[in-house]
Amino acid sequence: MDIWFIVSNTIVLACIYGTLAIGISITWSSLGLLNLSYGFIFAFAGYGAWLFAQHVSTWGPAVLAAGILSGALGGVIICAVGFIPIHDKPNFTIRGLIATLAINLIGTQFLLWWFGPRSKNLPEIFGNWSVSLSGAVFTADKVGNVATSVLILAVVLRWMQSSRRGLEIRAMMMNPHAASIVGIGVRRTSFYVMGITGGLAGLAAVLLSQTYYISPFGGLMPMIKGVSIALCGGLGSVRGAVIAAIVLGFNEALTGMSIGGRYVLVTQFVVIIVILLVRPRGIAGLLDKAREA
Amino acid sequence: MLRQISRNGAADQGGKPVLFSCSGISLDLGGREILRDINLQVEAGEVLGIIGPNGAGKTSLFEILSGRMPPKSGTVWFKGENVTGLPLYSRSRLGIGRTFQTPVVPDELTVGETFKAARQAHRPFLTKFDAEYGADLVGLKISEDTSATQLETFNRRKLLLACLLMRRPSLLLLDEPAAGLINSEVDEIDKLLRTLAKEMNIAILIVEHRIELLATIADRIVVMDAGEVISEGLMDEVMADPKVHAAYFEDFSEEAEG
Amino acid sequence: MNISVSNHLPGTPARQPQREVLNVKGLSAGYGPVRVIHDLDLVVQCGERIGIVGLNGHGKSTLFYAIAGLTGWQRGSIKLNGGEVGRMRSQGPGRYTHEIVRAGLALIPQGDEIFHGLTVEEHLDSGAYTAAAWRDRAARKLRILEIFPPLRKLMDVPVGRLSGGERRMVSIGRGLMTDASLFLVDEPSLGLAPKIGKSVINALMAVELGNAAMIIAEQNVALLEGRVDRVIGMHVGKLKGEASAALALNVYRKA
Amino acid sequence: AQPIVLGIPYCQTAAAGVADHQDFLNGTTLAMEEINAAGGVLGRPLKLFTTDMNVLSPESSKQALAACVDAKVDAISFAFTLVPLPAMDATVKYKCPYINGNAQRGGTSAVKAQPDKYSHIFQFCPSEVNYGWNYALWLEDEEQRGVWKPKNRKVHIIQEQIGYCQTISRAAQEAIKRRGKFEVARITDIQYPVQDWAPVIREMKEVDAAAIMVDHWVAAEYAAFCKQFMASPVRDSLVYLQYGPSQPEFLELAGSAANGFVWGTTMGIYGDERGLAYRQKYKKRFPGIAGLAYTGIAYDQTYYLKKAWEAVGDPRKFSEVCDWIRANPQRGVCGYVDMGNPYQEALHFPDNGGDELQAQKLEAGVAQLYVQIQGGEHKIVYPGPVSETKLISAPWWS
Amino acid sequence: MSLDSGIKWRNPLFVWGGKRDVEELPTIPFRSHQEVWEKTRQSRTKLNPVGRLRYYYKWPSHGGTMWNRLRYWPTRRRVLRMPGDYNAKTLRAEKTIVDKRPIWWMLGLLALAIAPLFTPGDLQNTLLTAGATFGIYSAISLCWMLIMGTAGVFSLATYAVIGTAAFVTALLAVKFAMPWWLLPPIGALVGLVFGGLIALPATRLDGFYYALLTLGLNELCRVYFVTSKEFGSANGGLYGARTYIPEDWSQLGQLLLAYYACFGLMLLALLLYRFVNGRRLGRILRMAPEKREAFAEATGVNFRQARVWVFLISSAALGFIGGFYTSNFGGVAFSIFNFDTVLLGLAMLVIGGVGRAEGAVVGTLIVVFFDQVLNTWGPARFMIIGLIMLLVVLYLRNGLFGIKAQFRAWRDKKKSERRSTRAEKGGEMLPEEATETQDKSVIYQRRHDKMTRDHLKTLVSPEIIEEHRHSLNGQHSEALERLLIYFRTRPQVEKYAIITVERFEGYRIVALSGHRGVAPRVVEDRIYSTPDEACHGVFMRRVQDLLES
Ligand SMILES: Nc1ncnc2c1ncn2[C@@H]1O[C@H](COP(=O)(O)OP(=O)(O)OP(=O)(O)O)[C@@H](O)[C@H]1O
Ligand SMILES: Nc1ncnc2c1ncn2[C@@H]1O[C@H](COP(=O)(O)OP(=O)(O)OP(=O)(O)O)[C@@H](O)[C@H]1O
Ligand SMILES: [Mg+2]
Ligand SMILES: [Mg+2]
Repeated sequence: MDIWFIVSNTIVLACIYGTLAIGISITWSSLGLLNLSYGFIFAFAGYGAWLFAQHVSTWGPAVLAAGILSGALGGVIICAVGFIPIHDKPNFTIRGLIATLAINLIGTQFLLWWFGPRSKNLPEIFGNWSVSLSGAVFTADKVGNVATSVLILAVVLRWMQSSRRGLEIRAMMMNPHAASIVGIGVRRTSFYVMGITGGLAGLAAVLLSQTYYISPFGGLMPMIKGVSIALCGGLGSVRGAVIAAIVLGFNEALTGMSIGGRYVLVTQFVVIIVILLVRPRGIAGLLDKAREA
Repeated sequence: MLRQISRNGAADQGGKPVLFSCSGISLDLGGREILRDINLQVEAGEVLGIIGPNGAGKTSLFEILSGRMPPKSGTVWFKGENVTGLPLYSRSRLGIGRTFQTPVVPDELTVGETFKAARQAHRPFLTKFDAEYGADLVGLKISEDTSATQLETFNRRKLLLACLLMRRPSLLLLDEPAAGLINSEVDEIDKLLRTLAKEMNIAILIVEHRIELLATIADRIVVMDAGEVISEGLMDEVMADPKVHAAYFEDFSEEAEG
Repeated sequence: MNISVSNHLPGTPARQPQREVLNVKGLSAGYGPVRVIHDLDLVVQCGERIGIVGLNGHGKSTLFYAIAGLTGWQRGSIKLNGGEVGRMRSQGPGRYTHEIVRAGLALIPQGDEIFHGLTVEEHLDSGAYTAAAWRDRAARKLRILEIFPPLRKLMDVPVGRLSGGERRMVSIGRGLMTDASLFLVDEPSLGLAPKIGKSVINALMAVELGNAAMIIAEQNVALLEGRVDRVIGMHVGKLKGEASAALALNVYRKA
Repeated sequence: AQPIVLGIPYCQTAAAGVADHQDFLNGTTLAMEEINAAGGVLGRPLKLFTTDMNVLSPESSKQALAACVDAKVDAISFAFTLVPLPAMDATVKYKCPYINGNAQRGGTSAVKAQPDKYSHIFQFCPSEVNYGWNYALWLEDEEQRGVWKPKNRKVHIIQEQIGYCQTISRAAQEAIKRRGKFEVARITDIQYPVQDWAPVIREMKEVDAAAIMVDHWVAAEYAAFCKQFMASPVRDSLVYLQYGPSQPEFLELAGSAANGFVWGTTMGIYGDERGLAYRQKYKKRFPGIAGLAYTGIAYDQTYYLKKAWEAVGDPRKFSEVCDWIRANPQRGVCGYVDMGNPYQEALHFPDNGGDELQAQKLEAGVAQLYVQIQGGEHKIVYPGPVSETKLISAPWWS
Repeated sequence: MSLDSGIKWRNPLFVWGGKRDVEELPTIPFRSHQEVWEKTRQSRTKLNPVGRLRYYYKWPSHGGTMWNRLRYWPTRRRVLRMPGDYNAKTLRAEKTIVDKRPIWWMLGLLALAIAPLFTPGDLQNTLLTAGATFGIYSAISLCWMLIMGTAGVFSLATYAVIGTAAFVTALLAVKFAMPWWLLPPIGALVGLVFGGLIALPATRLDGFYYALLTLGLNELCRVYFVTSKEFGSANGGLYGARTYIPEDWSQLGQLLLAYYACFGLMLLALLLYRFVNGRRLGRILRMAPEKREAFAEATGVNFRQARVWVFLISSAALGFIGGFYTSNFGGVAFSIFNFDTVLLGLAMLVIGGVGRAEGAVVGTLIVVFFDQVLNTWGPARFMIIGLIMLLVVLYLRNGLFGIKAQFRAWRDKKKSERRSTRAEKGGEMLPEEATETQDKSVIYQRRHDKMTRDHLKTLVSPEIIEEHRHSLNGQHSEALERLLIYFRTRPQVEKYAIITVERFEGYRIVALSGHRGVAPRVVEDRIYSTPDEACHGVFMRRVQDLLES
């Protein structure tokens, strides 16, 4: 078996999964919201980018930006509709879950009704070339995915590290109670957070538009994957999410290579279940102080 | 008499048998040492008060004594048996009652249903009269249809106490029973604890920040600080202990220094 | 034995009638079903430094939290700089806290209210909430470092690794980063060795108040003795000694 | 006059099938408008009764048919449901003509097993098994015609796991074995959703078969496959995809990467004059990319019903209408539909020897169409009489 | 009160040559009670009668016990809880139906039972088909509610259990031509096994992690059944099992049979819900919701075991439903494992209100109605379902059936807020307390007491304290005398006493406990050197207490 092939595939998949999961993880850790309307944001951003490409410009980076922006817009809408009214009500976590699910239901049906059932395609953002590395062939979008997601994740993490808004978000992530004491408004910050995570979803939507084409229900699978990885990594831990993304990416690459692609889903869920049974609070559940679920 | 109990928990010659004891309890949480080598013993009808500054590990100790947390090392003895491995519910079945610092009640039940559930918590199931007995004992006079969440602090505490007392436990672990209560309610607790300890011969371990309450009811005081027992004895004795001053009444020690 | 008369007594040269920084009227507050503060009144003039003493669990922290809108519920009026902040009924803790903080409150809480992953420097930055404070945060940090020299070496260390005393310093420093008009300091000496406790108190005393005021809650009365303008006792959610200045608590405390 | 009501359960909200059903509705609408413009049926206007149907869910399918029954429709015509039996059961007492464009032998064998109960159920297309059976035949024909020169005798089958794909794969293996010209070199299992085709393509290269059959069903994933395949193709292989690429979005999604791939459908608009004329008509009414299959099937189904009603004279005489349908085949834009057999299913052309439902000549059955994407457009390349062009070499052929 | 008011008091001891050498000293002016009283009465706040109104209809007690005799067979439980009482004001005997839910249930079930007779002809098929679906799904919701509501575990494996049971039974039915009535029991067996499987992690994982695990399980089942060769037939599902519906019945007859069979299934599920939720197991579980098990644990409840039990019971029931599903539809499709199915199921639970049977039933009714009956509406109906769900979680505390309680809570909160704005400071009862007090005269007593104290507080001044310090006994000024009289009439509980620590050397102040046998409490650390000083200390404490009250 070809180790290099597995490794390279793992990297590609881990990047995809990481992009999917980290938004969910950040949302959870700073807002305590398990955002199940992620699928809707994903599709919404995709359609935003598609509209942009149809009507304005098909220049790759511009489309990417349009996707990120519309994702951020989607996130802000979710925040206004599904987070602000309930964040201080009792049983918030379950409410938030149901509310975002409901938004997801409404939103996807709306998109289906508005844009019709046909999947949409985005222009090739990274061109149409490929490189071959000792047997493994990487298409432009794969290389682009890896490069962009690593880059954007680095930028987001860096921004969270050094700017004032980032400081606020991180502070809220670590201790929301203390955050309010130093004057960080949960509501205001939540808009930033949802905007950013929405933007990450948008980024994922555009990057993955070659695999998960843009369709109203196209966000469901990414959402299930993202939530699984975020939970598996331990809710609230970005580090855990990254580890989980790598583990699951590796699992998928290995399964695809060894026992066949049809078992990918099976092994994936088996791995998730085993991880949860061994570590009931996810991979990083104990590394970081986990918030009560 | 109280001094006569030897430190390792066995019955001393002539003294009453030790009902409940622990030895060498230590605990680590989150990589931090919370408790270090705690030894305690109580006999039937004795009231043992535990005081200590916030974060001294009193509640953590109770978690271990009641079986909600396993200790890193050490053993807990009850009626001569090693109960270290038993979870709270089986200790409760043996006759150890425990109350909590926060006044917990079942959110979804009414008072009546709570009593019913507690009566039927395990075999033998009790009758309505046992529940009434428990409620009378603590003086809980609340309509059965009231939702438990509507109760205020004192009645919340009483509700749990009533549920425990109807099984006639032989040991009670009370974590800050008077926290958040006003003076007259503290007096009521005071009276209740006396009745339980002196008339019903229940051993009571009580954590309390209200020294005045402990001063009147506790037979013996244990002072904890930073996970260790720093002093033990009668109220006056421990109050005189300079270590206690240093840990608990810093102002005194300041005065002593300056 | 003589009644030590505080400077508010009629007959002694009273302070100039001054702006009220804080005016609490009929405040009750609690957590869910628990009512911790009962119908409490408190007036703080600017430039004042007030001590609140009382036993564990009698509601000192809760009073502070209530002012900051962090209790489960609260009723009554709280005026900060003349603006009503208590009216913002807290529907759950912390909903309006940031607005109150922006209205000029600096709360230095009692427990480990820190962001364990942030470094000391970031932590101090996080206290500089207002835009003005953020802009000259460098200067402010220098000022904090003057008050707490030990922090100098620790600027890049995550706060979660610091010892209790250092955490307190960081936490207090964070509170002093803004130009608040009301500082609420909850048990600054708690969990600190007496010596550090003392130096923390000294630091607090060294803050020039100007138009601001400061309330310090302490179990350790000795630390405050004679260094604050007033000492108020707190018992079961009510203030003692505030009712009449002539009966200030130190009448009884002081032997 | 009182309108004649045609019940169209069509999928509007589910995660699958919405695009096909939209095509179907468009085709029916076009037919209805034409008929009404020409004076209706028996002097009565034709009206559509539409209702939502989730093609994946038995409850919903049943419900949609029940709604049609309640609306007292004169016939039911729709594209497909993935759970045919509950849907059929909902109408067995009402027994109005029930014509669907399902391509599933599962449904028609139930008709054969219980002819009385399901006497009103007609399947307008040949069943999916023909994809498999015909595949071997087609390979041989293409080899004979000479554009494609197989480098070896190997066939590599990539199969998805749902029943539909499994049936096709099984039929293909059987036919290849029976005809003996090629051999199945490997069968690779995949599972929807396919995140990454790289391992599959890698395996294709490893096998290096002359013919590759990708037996899947999702247009979007086919498009992704085409892109990845183009990045590192298996030289000189003839790559056949299942029905999925017929969906209009496929061309949009795959773009130029789709050129050279071949796909098939058991029923679609022919490339002959009549078919092309219909395509023109359809394009005028519904601009944009037109689907190749259900747009025509729907049109033919409606006209078939119209003829039946006119012949019988009263649409409410359900059994007579059904009898007429059984007895009278129709040649439409998608071929010659003859459902007068126990399965009540259209005959398949060419004869691949799989079962008794095979037509010997073109004008006796529905030709299975093989379509190659040439220059960004679907071109029918097989079978000869109805094809538009010939197979041309794919970009990855030398 | 200023000292310059010119009012003086005459020292009565002056003539005997007491310590004082002045005959007259300035004193505070006398202030009449009346004045204070009037001022208090001037308060503009509206005073309502204290206490909460009861919103129950009072039935006159007719003396008979007719309704009381009705009992649920075979229990000794009465059908309606109707405690009788005497009206405190009118002293008339009256009784109240405390819990009217049985009446509503009976009416609702009756309506469902006769509903088929009233379906309009042109919706008969639609409504009856949807009715059967409703019956099955409400049974499912009820069993799911046992886990979500009663046990409080967020499990998403419900449809996995049903689907597995349905597929297994369908396979057996197709392979071995089993009669339809064997399918539900077999399904129950399958469900039991499955229940055991998902119960074990439930004792270890919590919250969303368990939800994820069960969702993963659901996906695993979907993948398995979709791909497995036995189950993955070409029909999009496994069909061909025999159903209980005779082939030769008329359409209406078949539909009615299916409707009533599913209705019966729902009744069974209701019975099960009642027997689990309303009896020991349910009470224990509701006592120990996830993460708040402390109370139950302390009273000796083994909640882990209880959770395993409820999983086993409800999974067996779900398996039964799965078997029934097969024999109703003649098979089962893979869509049962779809995320949409789970989502709609969740909507059914949430809309009605988690933790109550009526919530499950009505929530299911609403969702099934929109999903199945209004299917000509297209996508709009899902948007409506989503919108209802959203509004419910945004604005309702616990679904539609929580509205009543929520409204009452809101009304009570508003009331007590209004009360708290007019609760004057001091010893008057806290508003919450006042509403709970049975003996309303206590409230007025306290009000009076408070007014007295308000008045007395105005009398306290440094001069009076000084006066008391100088002369503990003897005649005092009017003001001081009033204070002392008030102090003397206080009850025992609040009284202070002086104890001698050391004769002639040290005295301490203690507080009497007011309970026989309960020792006095030491209230301060100070030791006074003379009894007089101690006396004054007591006085000071009382003054302070007064000022703080
Ligand atoms: N899970 C945990 N992880 C890390 N530290 C913990 C954990 N639980 C408790 N602690 C720490 O253990 C110490 C002792 O806590 P404990 O609750 O026993 O104190 P306590 O004596 O009961 O205080 P109080 O009087 O405030 O109730 C505290 O410093 C607390 O921060
Ligand atoms: N979050 C909370 N939820 C419920 N009750 C609380 C909460 N915080 C505090 N309390 C209760 O409120 C009462 C007053 O607590 P508070 O912390 O204000 O007292 P304190 O005077 O600051 O005491 P300490 O000297 O220990 O700091 C205590 O009885 C405590 O149990
Ligand atoms: Mg504690
Ligand atoms: Mg405090």
